[in-house]
Amino acid sequence: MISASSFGGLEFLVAGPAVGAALLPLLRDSRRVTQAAIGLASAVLAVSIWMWVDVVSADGAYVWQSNASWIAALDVHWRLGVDDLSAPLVVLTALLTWCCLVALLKRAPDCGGTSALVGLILVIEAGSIGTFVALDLVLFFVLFEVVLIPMWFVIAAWGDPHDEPGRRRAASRFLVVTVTGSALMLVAFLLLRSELGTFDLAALTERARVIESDRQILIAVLLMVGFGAKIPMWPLHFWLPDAHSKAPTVGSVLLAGVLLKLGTYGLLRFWYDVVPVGALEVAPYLGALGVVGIVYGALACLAQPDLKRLIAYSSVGHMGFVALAISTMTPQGLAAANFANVAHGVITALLFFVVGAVKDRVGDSGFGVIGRGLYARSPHLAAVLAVAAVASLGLPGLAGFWGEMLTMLAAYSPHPDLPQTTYLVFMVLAGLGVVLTTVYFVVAVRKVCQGVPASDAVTDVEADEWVAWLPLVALTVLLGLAPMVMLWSADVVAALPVTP
Amino acid sequence: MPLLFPLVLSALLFGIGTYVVMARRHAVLVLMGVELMLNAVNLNLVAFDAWWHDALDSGQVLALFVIAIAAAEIGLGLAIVLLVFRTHQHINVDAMRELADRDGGQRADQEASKHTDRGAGSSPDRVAVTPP
Amino acid sequence: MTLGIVLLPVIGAVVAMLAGHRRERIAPLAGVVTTAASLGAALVIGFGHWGDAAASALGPYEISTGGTPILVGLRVDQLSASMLVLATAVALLVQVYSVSYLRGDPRYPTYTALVCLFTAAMSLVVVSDDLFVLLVGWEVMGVCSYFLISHHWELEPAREGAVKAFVMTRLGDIGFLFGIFVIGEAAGTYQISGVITAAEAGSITSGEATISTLLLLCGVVGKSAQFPLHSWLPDAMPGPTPISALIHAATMVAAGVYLVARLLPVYVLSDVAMAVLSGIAVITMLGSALMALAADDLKRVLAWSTVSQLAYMFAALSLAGYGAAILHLLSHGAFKALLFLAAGSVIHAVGTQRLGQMGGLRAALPITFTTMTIGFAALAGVPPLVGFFSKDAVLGVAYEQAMHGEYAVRGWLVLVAGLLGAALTAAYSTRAWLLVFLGPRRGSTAEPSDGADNGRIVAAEPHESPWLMLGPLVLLAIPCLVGSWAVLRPGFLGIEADPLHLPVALISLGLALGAIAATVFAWWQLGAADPAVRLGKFRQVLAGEFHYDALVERVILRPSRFSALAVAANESSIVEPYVQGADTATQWSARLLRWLHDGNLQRYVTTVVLGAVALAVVIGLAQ
Amino acid sequence: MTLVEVLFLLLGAMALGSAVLVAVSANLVHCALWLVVTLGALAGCYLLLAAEFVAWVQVLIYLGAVVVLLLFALMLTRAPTGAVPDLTSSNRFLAAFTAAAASGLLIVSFAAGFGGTRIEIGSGDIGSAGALGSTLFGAWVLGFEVLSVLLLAALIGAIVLSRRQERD
Repeated sequence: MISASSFGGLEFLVAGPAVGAALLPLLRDSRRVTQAAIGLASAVLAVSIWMWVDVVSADGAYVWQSNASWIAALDVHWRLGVDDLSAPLVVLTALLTWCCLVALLKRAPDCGGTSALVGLILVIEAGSIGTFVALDLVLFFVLFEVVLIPMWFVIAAWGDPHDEPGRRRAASRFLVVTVTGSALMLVAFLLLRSELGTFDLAALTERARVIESDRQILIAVLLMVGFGAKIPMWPLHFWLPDAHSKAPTVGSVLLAGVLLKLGTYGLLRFWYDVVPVGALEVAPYLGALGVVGIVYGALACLAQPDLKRLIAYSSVGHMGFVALAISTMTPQGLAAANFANVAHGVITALLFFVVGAVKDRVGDSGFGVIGRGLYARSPHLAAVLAVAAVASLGLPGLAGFWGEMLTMLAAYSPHPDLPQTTYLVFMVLAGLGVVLTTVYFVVAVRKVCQGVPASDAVTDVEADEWVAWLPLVALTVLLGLAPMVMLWSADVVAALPVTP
Repeated sequence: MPLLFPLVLSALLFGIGTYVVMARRHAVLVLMGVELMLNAVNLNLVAFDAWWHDALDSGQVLALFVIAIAAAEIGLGLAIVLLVFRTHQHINVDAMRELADRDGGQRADQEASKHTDRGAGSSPDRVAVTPP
Repeated sequence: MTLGIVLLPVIGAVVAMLAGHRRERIAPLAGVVTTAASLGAALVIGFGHWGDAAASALGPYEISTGGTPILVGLRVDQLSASMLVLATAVALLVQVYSVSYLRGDPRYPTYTALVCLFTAAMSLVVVSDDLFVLLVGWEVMGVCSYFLISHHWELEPAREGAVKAFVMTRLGDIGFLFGIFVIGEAAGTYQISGVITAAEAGSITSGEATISTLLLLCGVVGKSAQFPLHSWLPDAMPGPTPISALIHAATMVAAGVYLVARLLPVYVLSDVAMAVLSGIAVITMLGSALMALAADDLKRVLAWSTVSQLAYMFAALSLAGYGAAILHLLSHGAFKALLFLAAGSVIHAVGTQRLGQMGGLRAALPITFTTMTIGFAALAGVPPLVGFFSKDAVLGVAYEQAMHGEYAVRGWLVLVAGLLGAALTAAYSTRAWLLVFLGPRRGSTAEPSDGADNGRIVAAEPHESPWLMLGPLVLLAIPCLVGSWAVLRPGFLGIEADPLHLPVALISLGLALGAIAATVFAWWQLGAADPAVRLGKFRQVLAGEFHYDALVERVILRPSRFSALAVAANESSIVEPYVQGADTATQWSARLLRWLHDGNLQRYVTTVVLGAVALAVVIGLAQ
Repeated sequence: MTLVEVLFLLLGAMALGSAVLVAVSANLVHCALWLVVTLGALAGCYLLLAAEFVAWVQVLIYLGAVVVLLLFALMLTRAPTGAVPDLTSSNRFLAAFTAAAASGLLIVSFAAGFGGTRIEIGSGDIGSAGALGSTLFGAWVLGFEVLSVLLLAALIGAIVLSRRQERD
């Protein structure tokens, strides 16, 4: 097999969008900029799929790698590599960016500045993909941070046009919480460095057992809280509903589909590979917070008068599932977390696209403003909304189910060193959360889609929107019917150094 | 000669120079303070050069450089002083508070007033050292 | 072939969805053709398994999960083959019937697509050899029923009923999912045949079996609307009537029975689960029959009767009466589909579902009358019809167990309850039949009554439905009439049950005839009024359905609503102030520090020099 | 105590005294003149330290050019020639303390580092213009050139700053 790294594929995935972000806005016409960006995003998507295929056929090994010295004095390198854990997330990022750009093509924001927005989206893409493929702690941290600022701009500048102080507040809140989280993460990284003397992830994985367990626990806790702010883990979730409800549609999509994944990916990567012993001690707390998030998010959704906030809170619940899956510390939990990650990215992105479309059409996302009977006022829009809602509530046969099912299954038989009964309780509470999720989505569909139609018509889904949404719909169905697309590596993952 | 003689002298001169910079109101006096500090440094350089017998005369050469830089500095400083005088009608250092951290609105007001009546000396806490 | 049964309706659904809105004819055509093809395939498979052919399997394909792998595979044996035939046949008839019933409905393509999907899901449940794939079909059915029940989503009862149905079944399904976990981990596989082999080989302990079967029972109880998750089924009646036929006769509710029958080898390992099943069956059987007696809505009567009849099947299963249960399932599938479709025809004619507004329709609807009479008679257990024999098979199992089986106590319980139930069944069937077809015509005030399924205004004079609707009725009446011939053949479907248990048969027949006579007498005495009046005050309790919904409201819904509000309040008035507080505190501390930055450059310089000196001193002292 | 040392101490005392007067005098022009005295005394110190060329440069540039510029500045800003009462700001006590602390710190560290070290003034031509010129244009030529660019930049900067802006 041709080694793709010789073509610089991995470098392209990271540098391509970054260079594009720097150069494309130089084109004068904002429409041309968007078109060119779509071309670039398509190339990135194609390369990322090629990469995934390569990873699959190599059984999840690091087939695509690259390494170059960066700061020699600190032994910091541009170490990039992709394995079965990061490959799907890279593809997801590339896909969602593509969808966002397509959605922007005909629907430039009213406040203008499309070129800048496109550039920022490309920066976010570069940073996110970079974070997923970085194998060096410093590089990981830098790229992790690179994503934050553009998102802050996206929310603060292109957010809800009716509520400027609100969107600024939401943006700052997002920034402050996540930056605080990454500060804790940085402390954990520095502790790792002082323990093992390297920033290289592979080397860290090899030497992880050397760290004594007290230190491991400390690092695991720092990582949990640090990434937890990003995930967001209850009770650090408070920035999410605000950020989502004020962000523009593309911002919400990227926030839910990509940025939240950075947190869970980091937790998966470092807990399982680097500090497994410490993580085992902390895992039950993560599981408990995850379960609280599931139930709490669902209850918050039940009393939510705003569709966009509702979906934001539902994200809290879904990410609670991912946290619970991670906390089981088993290969199954790893597979579940990875699957739930991707599924949530696809489904919630779709939901935000649809709700964003509704909001753009009627001006607000409150139930009262949207009015009833969307099934009659714009059938296709309502149908996509209903399908996405059904997928999000975890219907078997659609993408949402397998992640949640595997999570509960993993909680049924967690790592032998973990308290089994506690996890049984977690599983039951998660099940309760699933029922509550069903309730609030059904109630939301009832409030928005059904009922005697309000008089004002709502423009139905248009061609460009179909183009942006259909890949997500298709992926939702595909992942639901053929979960092996994502689960092929579950047994390979079992070889990870999970068992201390 | 004990090395300490010039060193102590330079230390004291430096102290006096800093005092002048920190405590005197008139901008030209502040410039004088700076000159004092520079000279203290020069004295040090020359003294160490005499002590070390450097083949390259680095101490003395650097002293020359410092003198040249001091000349440049005084030229620029003077230009700034004149500019300040032109805009504020005084060169009272501690009455120039444009760098103060105020709320956005206030600062904007100040900017505005500065633009509207430039040269009228709008600073509220302006004190004595103004020409008769 | 097996895969085809599942996939064909899916194709139909896709075609109907994509093209149905453009061309009016495509949707019905796609629905009928693909379902017919599916039925054809089911028949071919069914004949293959008619005798005692071994199971045929497809797959398994392995999906790794990091733990016990999921083995996706299809497997058809006699049970699933007969279920396939039943499900696809009823689905086909429903499709044909709907063409006329929903003619001109703009939502027809969606409707057809959902029915197709529903059929596919049911087929998947039946042929799947893996518990998770079964769950996929199981829940897809649930969501299809949700969309179909809310077909008339402008109407409050339709929305309400759909939500209730979906949420209640899903509540049970969570238990079901956990049951799968327990059983799968205990047996070391999620493959159904593997689980059964493990159960028969004794590698599942009784404790594991008890927990897993009880959990699975949650899902079954939810899907088959047994106590305590029974109340969604009658509320699902605002859906279009053909859908009620599909859900009640052959698919969704039958899936629960099918599952217990399929996993019976595991159930028999656990006495507790079997006892619980018996208890649920007995309570549901009598309770829902009583409610059917007082309901004033034709479809609601039929719905309660479905619940009650399903309880018979569970009662049989709880006594390990596999054959009897399947027999009753099949015969019930036939006559209940007939009854619902006929009820649709009646509703189509008079535009209401209220029994109080029907009456005297015998002359106006001759064919509907004849076929529905056959259906009611089969339900009531009148001898030559299939219902009598299948019910007798169930009672016979109870009798055998009561007399000389290992479950004597429960055998007696089921026997007594079953006999009482037979009498009640006969009574409510007769009551409904009398109120619909005989007596004077009562006010067909053409107001679209609440819950009437499409609220369409009908012509003042009721008239017979078109043949597209009557055809399915006639076709369904045939198995009700001649099915008994098949049932009486020993070895039908590999069931070794004795065809007839004379003592029980005589008692139940006597009770049924007595109940019919009593009902007719009461009706006659009251001057063709509702015989339920004779129930006195009890009627209110029954019509209020034992106030079960109020109880659920008070015990479950209100607390959850309250906690939702509490969480929302927590977000806005506890979390939010803290977040805001952090903001404000930062601002104030910043303001405190700001006086240092007063713009006096000399003070800045002083600070810098002082700092440098202090640093030097500190470092000097430190060394 | 040699003659050189005695002379150095005298010149030093003179420099210090006039520097103190620069710091406290209430008359701006007096301040400038006292500065001349300080700088002149320092030039004498340089001579005593065998830095002959530096001493003459000091006299030429500092006493000549710089002080003249300062006086010009005073005139151009219409500084009063008489005594001004509040020439020292309220920051003076803190400033005095800081200055004292800085001097103290320097003296203490000098004393600790170079206590007892003596300067041996070597043979005559160390600080002569010839010797210094050859090193300046030999080893230090790059620095010298850079400095010339700096002076040019300062020149341009001063012109830009002092030009009246016609535009507004």
